[in-house]
Amino acid sequence: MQTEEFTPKIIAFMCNWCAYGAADLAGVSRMQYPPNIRPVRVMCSATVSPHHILRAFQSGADGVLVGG
Amino acid sequence: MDRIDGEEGNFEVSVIQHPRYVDMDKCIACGLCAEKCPKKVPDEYDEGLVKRKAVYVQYDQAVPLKYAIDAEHCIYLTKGKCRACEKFCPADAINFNDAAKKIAVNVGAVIVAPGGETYDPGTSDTFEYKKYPNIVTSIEFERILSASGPFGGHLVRPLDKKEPKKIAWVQCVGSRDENHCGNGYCSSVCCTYAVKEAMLAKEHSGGDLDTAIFYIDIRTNGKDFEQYYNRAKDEFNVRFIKSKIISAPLVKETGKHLISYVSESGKRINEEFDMVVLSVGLKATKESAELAQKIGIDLDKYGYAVTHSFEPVCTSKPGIYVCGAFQAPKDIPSSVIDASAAAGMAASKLSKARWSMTKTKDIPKEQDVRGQSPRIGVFVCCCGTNIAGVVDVPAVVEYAKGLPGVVYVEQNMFSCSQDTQDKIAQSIKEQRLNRAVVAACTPKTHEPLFQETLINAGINKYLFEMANIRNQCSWVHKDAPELATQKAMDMVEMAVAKAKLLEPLSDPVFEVKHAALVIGGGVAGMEAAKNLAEQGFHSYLVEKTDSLGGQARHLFQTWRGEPIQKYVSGLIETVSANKNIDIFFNASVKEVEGFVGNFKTTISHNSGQNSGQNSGQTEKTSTLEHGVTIIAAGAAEFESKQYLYGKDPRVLTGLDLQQRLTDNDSGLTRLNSAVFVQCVGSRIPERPYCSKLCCTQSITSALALKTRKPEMDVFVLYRDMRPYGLREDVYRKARVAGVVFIRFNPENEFTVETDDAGLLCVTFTDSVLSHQMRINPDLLVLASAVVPEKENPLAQMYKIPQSADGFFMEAHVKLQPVDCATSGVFICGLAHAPKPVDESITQAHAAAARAATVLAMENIKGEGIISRIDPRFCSGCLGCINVCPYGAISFDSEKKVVEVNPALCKGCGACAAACPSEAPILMGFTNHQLYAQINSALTA
Amino acid sequence: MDYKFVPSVCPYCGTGCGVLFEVIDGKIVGTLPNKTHPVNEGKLCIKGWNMHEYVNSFMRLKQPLVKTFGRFIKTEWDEAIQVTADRFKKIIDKHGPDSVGVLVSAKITNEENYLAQKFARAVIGTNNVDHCARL
Amino acid sequence: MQAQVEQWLKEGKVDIFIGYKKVDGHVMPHFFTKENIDEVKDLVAGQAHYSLEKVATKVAAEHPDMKIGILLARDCNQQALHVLYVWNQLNPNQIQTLEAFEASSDSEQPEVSAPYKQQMGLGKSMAPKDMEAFDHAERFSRWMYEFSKCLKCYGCRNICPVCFCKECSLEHKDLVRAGNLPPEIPIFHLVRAVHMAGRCIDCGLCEEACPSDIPLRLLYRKVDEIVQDVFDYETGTSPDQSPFSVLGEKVVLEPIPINE
Repeated sequence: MQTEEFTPKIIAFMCNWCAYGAADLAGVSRMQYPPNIRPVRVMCSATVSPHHILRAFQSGADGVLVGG
Repeated sequence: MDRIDGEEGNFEVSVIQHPRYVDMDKCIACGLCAEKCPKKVPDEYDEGLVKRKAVYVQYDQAVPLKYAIDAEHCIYLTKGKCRACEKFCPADAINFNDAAKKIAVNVGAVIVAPGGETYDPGTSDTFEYKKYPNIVTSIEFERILSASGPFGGHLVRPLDKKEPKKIAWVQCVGSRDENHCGNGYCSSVCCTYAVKEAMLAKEHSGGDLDTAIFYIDIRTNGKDFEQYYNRAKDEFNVRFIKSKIISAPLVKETGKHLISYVSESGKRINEEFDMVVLSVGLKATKESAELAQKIGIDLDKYGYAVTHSFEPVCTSKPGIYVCGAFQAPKDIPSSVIDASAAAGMAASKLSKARWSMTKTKDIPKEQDVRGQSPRIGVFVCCCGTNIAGVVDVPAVVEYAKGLPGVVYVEQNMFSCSQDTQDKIAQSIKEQRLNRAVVAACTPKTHEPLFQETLINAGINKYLFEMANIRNQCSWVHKDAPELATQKAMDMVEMAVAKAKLLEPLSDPVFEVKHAALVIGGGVAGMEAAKNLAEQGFHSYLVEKTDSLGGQARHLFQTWRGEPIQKYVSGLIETVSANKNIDIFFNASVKEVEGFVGNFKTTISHNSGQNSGQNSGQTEKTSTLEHGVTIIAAGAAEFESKQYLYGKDPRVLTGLDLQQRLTDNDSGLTRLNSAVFVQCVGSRIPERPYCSKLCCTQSITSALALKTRKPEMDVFVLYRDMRPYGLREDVYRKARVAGVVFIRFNPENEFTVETDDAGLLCVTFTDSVLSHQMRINPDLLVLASAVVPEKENPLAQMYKIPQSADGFFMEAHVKLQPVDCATSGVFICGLAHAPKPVDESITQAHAAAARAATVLAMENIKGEGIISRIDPRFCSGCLGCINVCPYGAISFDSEKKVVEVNPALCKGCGACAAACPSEAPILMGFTNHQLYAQINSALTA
Repeated sequence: MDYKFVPSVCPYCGTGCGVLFEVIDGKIVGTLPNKTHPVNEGKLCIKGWNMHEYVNSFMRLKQPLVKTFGRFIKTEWDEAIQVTADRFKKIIDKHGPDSVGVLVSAKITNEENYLAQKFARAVIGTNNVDHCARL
Repeated sequence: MQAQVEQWLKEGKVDIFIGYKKVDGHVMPHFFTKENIDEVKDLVAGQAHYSLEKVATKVAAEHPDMKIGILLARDCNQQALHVLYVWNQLNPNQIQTLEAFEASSDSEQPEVSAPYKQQMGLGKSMAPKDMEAFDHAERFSRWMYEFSKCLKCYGCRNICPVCFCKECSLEHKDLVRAGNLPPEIPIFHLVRAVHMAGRCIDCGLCEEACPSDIPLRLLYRKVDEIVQDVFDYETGTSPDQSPFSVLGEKVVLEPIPINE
């Protein structure tokens, strides 16, 4: 059996007012990071409920990041 | 600024706009120009620690994010050839023909805010800062700590990029120093920033870093700064060493620097540090001096704009106002307060011109798309090469075509350019699109622009979604174009999945009641009401006692020597006579309902309006309708139960003495000696804050005593003398006049007794000599704390939190220092934090200016992105009410369900997360939409 | 006031789980498993848990219907049985008894089920009998 | 006990008393009222395993002014009432409680687990700390095994004394899709576990009702323990605060690396 390198699929919930802006700034600063993250913009990290996190895992995510 | 003519109400100002050589409309900030520019220049933003190019943006967060060419260094502009940037610019934005433009404006008022600069320790280089890279200024150190700084936030010494183990901060470099630089003032900000830098450095280094701050006095007198200082001392083990340091010679072999100082126990100690940070002070700039000359305003001996304590933002020339570090050295919150105050002062003179230059825009009628099946248009942006250079844009376009609901896909070179905007609007109309997705940069900067395009195309602006394939894709995954393309496809798919479920939203509109309620009839409350009255707004001024004036009625002089009583009585007269101000005496707030623009406050008061004298009149309740509330509820002076206060007539508080000075009490000249004790009730465990104003007040009182009777012995016992900013001058004056300042150790015994002869007997330990000392003064003055009302019922009623000390909390300590978390409620004066009278006045004007931003509007437009409760699903468990930070949710006990007040909801969605039944729906970010996004992110 | 708990047996399948109906104001508002019932020992399946729903369902048939010209018309039991018997007779006469099948529901009792299979074999004359609990 | 209830009903202190009565050999919940006051002599406590509190919420929903008496036969009854007060589902002024003589719970007695279960799944008697003996992969596979047995009967929810939502997330089609059996593992049980945090009073009714013997108490004990650690909130001990009103000083959830 061949083993492939494990690249986790990550869903990132990011607060519009901080983490999302920070991710933008990382872009402006041309910081480089692996492309296996899928950002979901939310208005506040408080709106991220356990349901969203469970749904993400259920849909096949390997990791969930909540930035806020 | 070229020149200024005219007078208050009618200035002709001529401004020169220097050429930028980059067309702001065309530049897309892709950075290609800077990449290709061959000229390297030391980066001013990073304090020269790294290089930038001759074409550059000043810093990453710059707004607008557009490049500019530095004409001084550009090879083409200096030597006549190169033009590399022009060749490579994909947007054709470089314009070497750009020339200086003269712009003439006609204005009624001018606000000068040129700021200041930090002192350059290289000018009189006792520290040999220029020579040694490991001696840095505090600003350089800030950049070293910053994640976007020269070392990526990694704390290393500039010399060898090794992690330092010991760092020393040297305070008062370029401040409180008349010898080297003539800056006799205190720069106000350096103590707190040094504390912050030491704590941050410790956090960055992971704990084993030794930090020492060498200081003369620690002046952490801003709001909550003292507690911050305590944390640094007690939790972070930052060492604070009282010692004036004048040099830090290099120890040759190690690259370390030697600092020698005298310890508390009187020993000389030599200590080596890996890095020395010079806490450089602030100063006025040469440019601001030139500006002042052109404008014709007076400067003081340090180059700061001359102002008056009772009109702290007015310059010597009517109609010209000043704010920020050009008025005096100051920190961010003070500058922001100043700025609002200057705007408020200017607005009070220009109220007639309000709305006179506004234009209205024609908006096409919005189509109703509800019930239609989604017809989504996807517009994929290349952003020149910014996106297309990494992401395979045509592949993304093809992919988008196959997504469910998508009926139209377009590829654009620059989606944000005006012609593309028109094209998008055209496509929306032609293709009868009812949802739009733009895959480009970030919604943080560009969502409003594209929403405008939707409005112009006649569809609701909330039927729009962005896929951030630049900032969060192409720019950060340069080395993995295939995976970046895959990510861009996923992001577009996510946006489409959400767009499919978007519904049109409307921004709620609320009418505004054009009146303000000002709570507190002290200086802050009166100034705020007066400013609003001058702006043409009605105020209800609510005072709990039977007369106006508050604490200021006891005050004698400002530190500048201006008589306070004359000012206060003048202000009372003006306010009482103003028809725009209704005053209620013996009044208290009973009940509050409503929200910004529409408050309804019930107060009880005595029936005689505008006449405090007849307090025998019957009590009445009135309900006032108002659009904003300004809280200026003040604070009281601490009444000590110790030190014979109230038991011996020779023991007074700071205010008691000020009152006697005001009354010109002849008894004062009969005294032979006086002792002032600082920090009575402040900076102690139960009241950890610094009361800020008492040091300066004691100095002015001491000086007043000395002036009346020069042979009087006057002692001030202090822990740290804190006459910050320009007040340092009066401190120096007091010492010259012979006032004796003694630093005492508060941890050792401090007692006040009467001895057998009936003499007052003050015993304390001198912290320099470590000796117990005793004075028998004729007068003992307790510089007592400023104490706010804890658990003030206003906090509950207006839903504004109080700090542990009882001061009302602002929405943001630095950026919104007069706004409260509850919209439409503003705060000023002592209720916010201890502060002297000039700062209370400034904050009052700032609060009035902020309040006027609401009052000036016919109605307020709310946000469409707010929470709604589906009553069918609500079980009435009240969980959401507990988690709502804005108090926007209430329980309808009839229907047994909760409701959201759209005026108070800020759309954070905390309720939606807390509800087990998912009854709250955050419009524009519904669970349904988020689940769709999550699913589509992971299906590929 | 009519509040009571009514013990009963689940009618769905042949297991015979013990249930309790919660009756408030004369209406069944909930079903609970009988904790001490020897068959189910306090457990139920999803159908059992939701029995009260069909009792109160607006879709529940409370009267016999006869299909005439493609439409169901409300009728009385006598007529309904008469019509059914006539049609069965016609079909059996024409196609024989094996052209009829009997499907029996778990919602009726064991005894009724017994009668139903007796009816199929003895009256109609076919072995085409089946039941949803024939697991 | 009987005398007290009789007196309450006569005096009008309660309009209705919810207790137990033996019918055909089964102890089952029963409503005692003034009209049928002679039945009060049949009032029993015994080994009663029904949620009278949940019954009370249904009565209260129909009659918000009715004074309701409840028999507290197990210690978790009072805790369940607290939770329902906290979440505004019952009005404490409306409720009178009467403690039965045997206050202690007999549901605490664990049932014997078969060796097969011990090996493959989670023994019913296990405490959260026992689980920590296993590594993460082991715990994960054991839980997935347990969840895979779910018949989606909703019995755990239906019987739960503190489940009161009008609209249940477990029927939310974006979270738990209709039709799938077993429900998509593990979302059904984890959604429910999340909702039990700060609500579960460990009465054990869910586990009793589960036809698949999923060790639900263990799951909910764990989430309640987290709530207690982080917020210092003990579920069911006080009628006047919800975990949402308890703000921790600083919440630090230690990240745990996934075992290879």
